Amino acid sequence: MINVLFFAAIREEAGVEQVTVDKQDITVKELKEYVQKTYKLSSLKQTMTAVNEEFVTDDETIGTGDTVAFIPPVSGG
Amino acid sequence: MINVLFFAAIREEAGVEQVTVDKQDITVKELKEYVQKTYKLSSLKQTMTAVNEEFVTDDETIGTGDTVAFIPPVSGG
Amino acid sequence: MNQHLFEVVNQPIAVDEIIKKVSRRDAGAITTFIGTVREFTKGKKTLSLEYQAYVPMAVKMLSQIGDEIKEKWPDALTAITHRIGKLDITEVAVVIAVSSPHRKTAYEANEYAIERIKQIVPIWKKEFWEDGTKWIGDQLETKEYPEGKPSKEM
Amino acid sequence: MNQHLFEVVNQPIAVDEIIKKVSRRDAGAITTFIGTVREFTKGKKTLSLEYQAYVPMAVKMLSQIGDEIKEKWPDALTAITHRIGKLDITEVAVVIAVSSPHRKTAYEANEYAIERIKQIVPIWKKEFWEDGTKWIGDQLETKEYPEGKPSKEM
Repeated sequence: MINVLFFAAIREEAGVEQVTVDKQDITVKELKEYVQKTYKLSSLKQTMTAVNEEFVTDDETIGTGDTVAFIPPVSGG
Repeated sequence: MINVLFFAAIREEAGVEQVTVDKQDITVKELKEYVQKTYKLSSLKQTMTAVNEEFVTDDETIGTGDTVAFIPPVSGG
Repeated sequence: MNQHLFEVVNQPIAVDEIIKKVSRRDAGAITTFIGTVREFTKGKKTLSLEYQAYVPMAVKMLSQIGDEIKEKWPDALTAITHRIGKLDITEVAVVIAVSSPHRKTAYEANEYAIERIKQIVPIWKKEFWEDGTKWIGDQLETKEYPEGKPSKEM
Repeated sequence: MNQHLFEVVNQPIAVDEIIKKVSRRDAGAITTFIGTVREFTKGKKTLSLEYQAYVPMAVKMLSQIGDEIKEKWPDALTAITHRIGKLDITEVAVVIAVSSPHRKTAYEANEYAIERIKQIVPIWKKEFWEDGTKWIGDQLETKEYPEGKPSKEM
């Protein structure tokens, strides 16, 4: 089980803040593809990813129990 | 009559904040020499001069009624 | 202590409180950056803003920025508070305070902090205009991308 | 208006008040510089400070710095208050606040202001140590001398 968090425009597109995906040992890239298809998101290309609050690359493998956040380009400050 | 103002270390050396000098149409350089001798000041070389609150050079001529301030290197901020 | 120096809050920020956090006997200079909600951006009128954050990670990243500053300018002390939620024009969105013995460091470290916030801290703003709304993406005013994560997308 | 933006006072400075003076709807960035009394300077312990000013000229020069900033950065708005009299360690001696639509200007103009204060504003500080006192002269941290009066003595 992977805990997935959405923010900003992606959250509005997905219509939910958080989902649980029944997968494990997949890469960020694979999860992105799965989530994009499942929630009909326009694109996750510009989107960075954090696993357990740390930025990771698309090659990172996600384990069960991990929290994955998709981070669109930030605009704080 | 020229109104002369002293500040900081010069004020302490002179022992007064302000004096009236009975001169006119003299240059800043001449006034400096006069004041230095009269009040036994160690040096006015590092000292800038303002006439009526405007910085001037040592060549500036001072008229009667002018207010002259000797401005040692500043240390505000 | 870091928890206290770096915060994400949903209430108005008292600038004085942030300044107090970095005030100390061996600092002669304190700089602050106060980011406020501006009415016009590129000619377009903003009615209000909403900030959203991935709060625990945002606090962590603010704290990381503090660590980066400590490494680059060992005698600087930094505090950052970012507000989230709905904000009106002129309201304060972020306050960065940096103290140091000498002023040069206080300016440089402060500017470094705001640049890094706009790169790595998961906070987003949504603009509300008369004719719509939008979540804003990358608003970096600089073109170059300093080293450090994240690497390319921004 | 300039009278209000540039002041020399003999009471504690409320930083918030200075920030308010430059806060406006078209400014997204406000920077402040807060100069405080530092305990140690070059290893020597300061007990307290006294600032003295040629008040009317100091206000005029602060206002001139505001004009210089306006010329260099037309969309910046500056307010400066300098305190005089006896100050204890950590007390605030000067506050510079600059607002502008974009942050780069707010940082640059603010730093310009403190550099110019240390060049042209007739204010002096006297340090009180355990073993004596001294009126301090030129304390410019930079070596170069930007153009403008005064020319050579500092």
